[in-house]
Amino acid sequence: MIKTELKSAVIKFAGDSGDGMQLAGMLFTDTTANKGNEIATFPDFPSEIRAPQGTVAGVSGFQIHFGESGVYSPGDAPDVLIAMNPAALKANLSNLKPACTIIIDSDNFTERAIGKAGFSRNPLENGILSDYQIIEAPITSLTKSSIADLGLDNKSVVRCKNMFALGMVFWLFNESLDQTINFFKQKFAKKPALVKANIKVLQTGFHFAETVEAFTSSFFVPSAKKVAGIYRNLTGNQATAWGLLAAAKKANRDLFLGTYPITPATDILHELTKHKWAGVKIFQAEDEIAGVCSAIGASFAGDLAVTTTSGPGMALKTEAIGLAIMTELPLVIVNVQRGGPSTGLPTKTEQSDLSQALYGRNGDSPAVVISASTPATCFDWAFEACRIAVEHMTPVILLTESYIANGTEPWKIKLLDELAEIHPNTAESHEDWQPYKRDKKTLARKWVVPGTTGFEHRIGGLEKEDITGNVSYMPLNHEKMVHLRAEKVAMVTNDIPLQKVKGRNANQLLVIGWGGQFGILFGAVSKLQIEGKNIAFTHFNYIHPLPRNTKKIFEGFERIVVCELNNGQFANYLQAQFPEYRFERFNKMQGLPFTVKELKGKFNELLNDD
Amino acid sequence: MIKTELKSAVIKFAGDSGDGMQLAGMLFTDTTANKGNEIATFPDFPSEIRAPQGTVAGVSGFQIHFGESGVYSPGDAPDVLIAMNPAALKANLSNLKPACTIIIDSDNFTERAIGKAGFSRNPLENGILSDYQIIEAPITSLTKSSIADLGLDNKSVVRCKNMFALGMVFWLFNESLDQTINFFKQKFAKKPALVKANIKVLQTGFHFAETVEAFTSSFFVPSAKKVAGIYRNLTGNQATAWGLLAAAKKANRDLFLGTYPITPATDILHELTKHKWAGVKIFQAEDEIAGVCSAIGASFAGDLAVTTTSGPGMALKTEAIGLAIMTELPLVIVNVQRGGPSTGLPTKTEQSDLSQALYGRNGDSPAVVISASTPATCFDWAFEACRIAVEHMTPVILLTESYIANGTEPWKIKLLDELAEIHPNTAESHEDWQPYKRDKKTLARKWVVPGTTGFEHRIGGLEKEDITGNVSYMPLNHEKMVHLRAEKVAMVTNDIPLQKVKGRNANQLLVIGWGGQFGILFGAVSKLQIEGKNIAFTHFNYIHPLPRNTKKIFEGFERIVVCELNNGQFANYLQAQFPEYRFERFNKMQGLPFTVKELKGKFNELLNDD
Amino acid sequence: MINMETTAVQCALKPKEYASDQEVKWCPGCGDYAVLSAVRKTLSELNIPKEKVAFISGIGCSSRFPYYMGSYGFHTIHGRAAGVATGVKIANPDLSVWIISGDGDALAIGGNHFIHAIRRNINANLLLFNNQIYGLTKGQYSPTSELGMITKSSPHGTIEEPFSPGELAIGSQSKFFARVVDTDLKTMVAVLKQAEQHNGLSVIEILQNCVIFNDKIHSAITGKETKAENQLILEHGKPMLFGAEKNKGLRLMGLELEVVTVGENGITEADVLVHDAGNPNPTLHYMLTQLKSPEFPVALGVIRNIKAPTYDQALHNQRAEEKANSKFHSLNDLFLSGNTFRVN
Amino acid sequence: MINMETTAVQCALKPKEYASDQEVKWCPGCGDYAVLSAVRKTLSELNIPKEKVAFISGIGCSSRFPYYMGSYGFHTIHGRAAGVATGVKIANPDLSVWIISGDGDALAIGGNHFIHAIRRNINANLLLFNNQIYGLTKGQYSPTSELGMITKSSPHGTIEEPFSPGELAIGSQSKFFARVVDTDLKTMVAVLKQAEQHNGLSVIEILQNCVIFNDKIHSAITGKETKAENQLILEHGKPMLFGAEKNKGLRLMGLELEVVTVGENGITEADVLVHDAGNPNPTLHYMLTQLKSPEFPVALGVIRNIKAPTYDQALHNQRAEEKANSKFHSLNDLFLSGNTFRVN
Ligand SMILES: Cc1ncc(C[n+]2csc(CCOP(=O)(O)OP(=O)(O)O)c2C)c(N)n1
Ligand SMILES: Cc1ncc(C[n+]2csc(CCOP(=O)(O)OP(=O)(O)O)c2C)c(N)n1
Ligand code: SF4
Ligand code: SF4
Ligand SMILES: [Mg+2]
Ligand SMILES: [Mg+2]
Repeated sequence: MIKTELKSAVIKFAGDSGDGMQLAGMLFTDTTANKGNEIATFPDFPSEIRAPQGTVAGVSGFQIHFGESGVYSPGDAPDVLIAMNPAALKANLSNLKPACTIIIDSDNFTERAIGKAGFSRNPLENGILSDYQIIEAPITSLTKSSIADLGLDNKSVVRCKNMFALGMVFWLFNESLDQTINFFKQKFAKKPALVKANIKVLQTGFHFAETVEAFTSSFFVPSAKKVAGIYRNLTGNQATAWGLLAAAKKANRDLFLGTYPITPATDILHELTKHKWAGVKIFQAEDEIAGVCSAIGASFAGDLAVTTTSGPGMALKTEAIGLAIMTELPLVIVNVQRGGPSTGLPTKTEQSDLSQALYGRNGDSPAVVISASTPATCFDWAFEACRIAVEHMTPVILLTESYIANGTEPWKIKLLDELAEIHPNTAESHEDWQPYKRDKKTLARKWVVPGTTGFEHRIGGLEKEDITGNVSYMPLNHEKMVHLRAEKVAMVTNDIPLQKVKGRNANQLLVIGWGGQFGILFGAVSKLQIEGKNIAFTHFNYIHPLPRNTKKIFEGFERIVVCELNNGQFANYLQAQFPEYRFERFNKMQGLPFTVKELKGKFNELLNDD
Repeated sequence: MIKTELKSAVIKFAGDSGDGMQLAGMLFTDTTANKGNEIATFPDFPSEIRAPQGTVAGVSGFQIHFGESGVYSPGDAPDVLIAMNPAALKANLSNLKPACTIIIDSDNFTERAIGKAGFSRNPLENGILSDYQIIEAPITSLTKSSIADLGLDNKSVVRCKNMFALGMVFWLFNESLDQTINFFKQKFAKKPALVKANIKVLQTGFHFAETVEAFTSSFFVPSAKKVAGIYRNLTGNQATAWGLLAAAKKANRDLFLGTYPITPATDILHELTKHKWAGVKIFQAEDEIAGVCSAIGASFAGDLAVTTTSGPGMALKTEAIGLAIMTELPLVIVNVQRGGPSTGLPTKTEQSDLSQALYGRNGDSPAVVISASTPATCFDWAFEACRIAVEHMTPVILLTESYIANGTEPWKIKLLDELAEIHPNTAESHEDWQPYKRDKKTLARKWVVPGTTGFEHRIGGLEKEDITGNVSYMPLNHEKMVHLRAEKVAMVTNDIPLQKVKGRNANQLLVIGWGGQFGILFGAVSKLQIEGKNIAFTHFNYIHPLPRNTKKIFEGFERIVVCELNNGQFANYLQAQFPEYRFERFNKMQGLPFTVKELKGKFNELLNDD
Repeated sequence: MINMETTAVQCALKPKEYASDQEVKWCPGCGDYAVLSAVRKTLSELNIPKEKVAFISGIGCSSRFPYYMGSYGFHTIHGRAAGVATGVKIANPDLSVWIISGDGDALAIGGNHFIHAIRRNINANLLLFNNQIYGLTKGQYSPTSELGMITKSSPHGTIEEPFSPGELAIGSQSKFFARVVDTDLKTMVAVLKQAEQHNGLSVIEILQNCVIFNDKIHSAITGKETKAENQLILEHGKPMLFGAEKNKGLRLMGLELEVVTVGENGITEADVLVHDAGNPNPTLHYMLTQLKSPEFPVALGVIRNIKAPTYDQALHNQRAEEKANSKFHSLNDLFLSGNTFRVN
Repeated sequence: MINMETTAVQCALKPKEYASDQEVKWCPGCGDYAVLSAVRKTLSELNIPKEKVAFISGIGCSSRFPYYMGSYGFHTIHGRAAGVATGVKIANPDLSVWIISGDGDALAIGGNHFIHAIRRNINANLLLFNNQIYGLTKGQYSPTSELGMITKSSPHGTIEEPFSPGELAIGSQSKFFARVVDTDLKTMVAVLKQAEQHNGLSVIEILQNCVIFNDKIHSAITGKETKAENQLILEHGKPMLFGAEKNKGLRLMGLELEVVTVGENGITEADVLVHDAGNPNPTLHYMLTQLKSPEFPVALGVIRNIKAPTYDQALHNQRAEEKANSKFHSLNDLFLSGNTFRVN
């Protein structure tokens, strides 16, 4: 029996929406992350609550990439696929690595199920799988028989079959069952029969894999060499929520969330609402407009105010964001992007709300726009959004995306002491105070907490007179204020780090990315750099304003390509500002992240194309 | 007595909000337009319903530029100012031509009024007016005494004083009183005392001017040499309304307007709602969202559907416009721009909603964007918006602006026979029909009228499958549809005229304008061309897509400057598409149109700056 | 426009012939299926050709409804179905327009359009699928969720009093309000027929079960054992009787309703209120919408149904009148009217 | 937080000391002036320091109100005052929050926030300036304009039935609803005091005259000659009497109200209803809001005023409870909880 060591591996659990694939995937993730691996995950499920059983549309998948190093993305294609039924097999057939391993629940390959999945003949028999390592296991029936004696109802019994598959996978990768066993002990503490059943099935799967000797080899993935510290897994949405909590604490303000549920942003609400103990004020509004307006009210009243949404909800908030711009109040707007336009593809990923974030308001209305790179760093970017908002007195739009919002990554826990202080631009002295008097360095006006004597003032959406903040219709004042609002936002550039490049010596191709595609882009470029290609990479998290050295970075490259999950929005934005350079585009609009393979293909093409 | 002939002249009536300046201005406009002059007007009034009497903030002004030729704008500064009180004088002092004539109602220059206007001393006495021709007339008291015998109440008597001023101005320009007299006869047909009073005061003013010999000269402005035909005056909003009426007629569809009042767009509603006789269906909705949604519903149901608004209302409509883009329904969205951001400057003009029109939606969501140039041509552009919408099955955003929406211009009446037919892309044959099957030339899908048998189908905001229009989450289909939607809009370029340039042989400076600043830009460039400057001008009405020859136009110029009433939005848009050229910017954000003077100054600077 | 009467005979369809070719994707056991059946049955029994019907929905599980009907359909955006439907009806008054909306869609984000559509009395049927939860977004509380309810967005219980859709509708000047349960197909069809035949906005609240995120929330009312005691099925002109033996009834005492038992304490059927859905005075209808179990049975059936002008009809009347009285007969007349001048 | 009681004495202000330095810009004769006086008087009489008050308005003539008060103020965007105010009150519960809104602002574009703020019972005062017209945009009909009214946007008369703000509020579960006229400063101040002292959302409909675009629309109710017959000024615990001689009253007959004259046809004061603003049963309040002249006097004063938990209080209670019971005491506890692992 061979035990192959792998630097990293990709596993995909796929089955019906009801088959518990998300749980199996998460439990595997926990074990491997706990062991100290780098990980990246990609849950992918139908937008219907219960899509039709047994069909391709109803397949729910969870892909995990784990390893010692080089895990920048959930991986292009799995090394091991678990297909609980024919539809799950069908859905993944077009995207498999050559000679990969496929574990199949043979109980579910009935004629009916095969037909429903859209196969004309039994794929286990017609030879189309001959290039792969097929492991057929009667998962459903073995699950049933292994716990027949526990007296559970049939539904509960069948629900355990994901643990059988998980057990097999654990064996295959020489991972321990301990953590999963502990999970069930805690989760079902009050239902011992369920604990027993799940553990039993898990072990049965593990032992089955060992005994049947169907696998010609097993694998071993060594732990990553990570920075020392305490880690935990976080999804992007969780990390965003925690980053907001931490920022409020460090700014010494209460956190206020005014929001309306929308996929894929709702989990931020779900997470924050659990933490009322930490003082968060949660307002689930009647719609997005009330959500953002309540946040603006809370900001006026002195809280660190946040609103969360996705594209269609963002559209509804734009009028109110204009009000926050005119009144120069701090406000954090998180847009977890999904596929558009309109209702579009609610559960799929995309980066197509960038133009909306930059320009989607009436009048000249500049706001700060930043974006997050990976699930765990959503923590830092949410924190940074809050910092900029309260220190610079401006709305800040934070763009994340479905892909990282739902994906998981180990987060090196940051305790409060390790986080920088945030200094809200609070009015402290009456002397010389005026509602629209500005800090010289940042051009930020002062933040006043209503209720305090001597700072009474009125603000609103009509044009403000410089300094006094009174309503003013005077022509030159308006022009001045348009400039001041623009400059205030532009000056944030002095308060953010310089833009970095990976591949300082390259001069042939510069790859530009932004937002949540960081991992995959980084991975693809790294591979080409190792192959000796003349290629560099720069990734933008600060979108508006751009870091002050941005222009310098573009200098000297023969070609520059902007890679994004939309029809060229960031490229347009850069092109308008840097006409000296030509920004080529690599766009993908499939509701899916890039794959390393297609990126490498594109970059090689650009490199050879001279 | 000298009678000077002028090619054109600028007159400004200024007084308190209650002084009837708008009426006086409009009556003068009617007379001179009727005589066959070119005209351009600029009403400018406070945004309060009744601003505080006697203060500068409460001044209401109406400027009219009329002449034989060269009237491209309401003029930079008046040749004749009528100042009914000290505040009106104060408000205009900084913007007067040297040696211009100022008619003053001396009755109102009391100490109190002078103080209220913000003068420290009496301006009639302290010498600050010594450079001007001051005509002091006791307008209020002469008005009173002239009609003391008619038995009117004091309020009605005082209200007539605008006619005294108007009478004087008519004398000064050797214009006839006939048309104004007729106006009152019709307007107050049922109140003969008011007819008498107004006519009497008008004539008294006229005779006063003749008798007092205060004027050292009078003027004569010959009629314009216009294209022969029947003309009438229209404001931009009226012209927009009529263009929509005409388009519906030529497209053989009912016109549906779903809207919510907002300054300065409401007059389109006011106008259209008068014409229910013509079959218009008017729905004053509960808010902007219901306004645009009802229009989308009406479009789905087969009407030519329109929604009208201004910036803040536009912000609220963006989510629904995305729905119209996804469902590929015809829809005309008129945005009469005002000063922004937020509530901004509701009664002032600006062009700052361009970025919002282009990009203000979630996802990649292309729409056609066009703009109108002058009050009267709003008719043509509204008509064109409808044509493109129904022939190309797309939302079309028509940008006009406060300045032309409220301004007046003689319109050469177009009878229905003179207008082109509009051919909606209606589904006619069942054969081969599918909801998302497209016309090869335009990529437009077919428009179906619900109620007709055999075309039953369902549409919605989720991504559509190519051809069938069924819901589809498939990756490649989405990418294809993103491209198809973009291409469909891009292909409108094949169906619009080529972009024109004024000044074919120039190669030093190209001036670019768009929207309602046409007249002033054209005027300024013309003057410089006459002076022999190497300057050319091109004005964009089609913004997205641009005319197919756009790039060619930019070729060969040393410098290109984009002039717009915002912080550089059109310049950014062009720069992103044409990195080969450098677009310099001349931006004004004062809630006011450009003036010929400042444009000439800027262009001369650019011309000499090499 | 096609005359409905002449085409009615030739296109009489069976309920299932109103289906589209799309697979129905609600969860097995979802209450929405019952409504789909009831609507198909209603259209069939009223013999309405499928091309004469438009289903306009917002966003939510329930709002997928239009895809499952072979009629014209528009799955719009969240909360705006009533707005879109208003345009559809004004533009195309011959259509039978059905607005499909959830409790979140109609009463959270769509609350404004809901109350205004009712006030204007646009001629359409509004089906309000009230499962007291946001289904599609996987289980947050809605404006109809009971106070204290634990959901994904209220792990410590909600702190807001819910709307009662009936009270809100009547407060918005509703002319037709009905309530049905998803388990009673017969009553649903009967009510839907009256709704379709009513001129004006007919609001039908459907107590609908969401098996996944809010299972059994209506079970006190719909449960086999409890329903007889908890359902008061109103019929116009009939006494308000309920209970397994149909011997319980409602009586008015001052401004309070009271449950009485016929045959007990000298109560006779004459003491029991008789339902008058057509009474313009909304007071009793308003009181009926408020009844809550267990103290009272829940009022079902058509609670209010009164005649009033519809917005769309008034709009078309006004157009016709203006046309008849106008001094203009063509746009040319308008263009040439008033102050024109000739340049030669 | 500053203790209001201790500061109250030192900052007792006269009404005019609540003014800001901005010139008031409403039209001469506008009804809004009266409300401004009444609010200043109310704050003064209740001795509320001006820095403890926030005025949150939408857009409209009336919404300029905050500029004229020397307190904290926010002139927001059209229709959203209630949304913004909700955030203000939650964030800063010590503030006395006043929502200022017109009939267009609150009931057209802001209708959704209006009904939800009422339902949630956020502790604030909502002043609804009802002039039955859009003033600021120069005279289009609003959702409270009478059917058939001629305005700039309805030259042939409107075709929609108006909302009755009281009915809509009660249909939205209102706990405090009052109505006043702009001509009666005394009642207005009395009502505003009760509103401020009520815990929860107090809705005060002000029948306000717009001299420019809708002059005298309330004159039947406010006119010197007619007001005695047309105003029923309700006081809690007092009989519902009105008329120049205070001898007319309201009586309940079944579910209808009826005007009677004390001393005629054997009617005594005992037959006349006694106002109970605190009755949780909303039926009579609902009926009172509907009274219209000339058949009935219009009900003024505090129509409904009942105790109920407020949203903001419940929210803060829940936070306190969670804090007290939490296993976490710092974010560090949270970050380190559950499945963590150490890398060395
Ligand atoms: C503008 C916008 N906001 C939010 C959403 C997310 N969303 C979709 S459906 C829904 C609520 C669904 O609840 P309900 O209307 O009760 O329908 P159900 O699913 O329960 O039938 C929400 C919040 C959206 N699609 N668009
Ligand atoms: C989003 C938006 N839509 C429309 C408007 C235009 N608008 C301003 S106030 C108003 C209505 C005012 O009426 P009301 O609320 O009754 O206040 P009033 O002026 O009568 O006091 C409208 C339509 C706006 N400012 N913003
Ligand atoms: S989630 Fe609930 S409402 Fe949605 S389809 Fe499933 S059962 Fe029905
Ligand atoms: S227009 Fe009417 S509401 Fe507005 S300030 Fe003038 S009188 Fe008051
Ligand atoms: Mg629901
Ligand atoms: Mg109003």
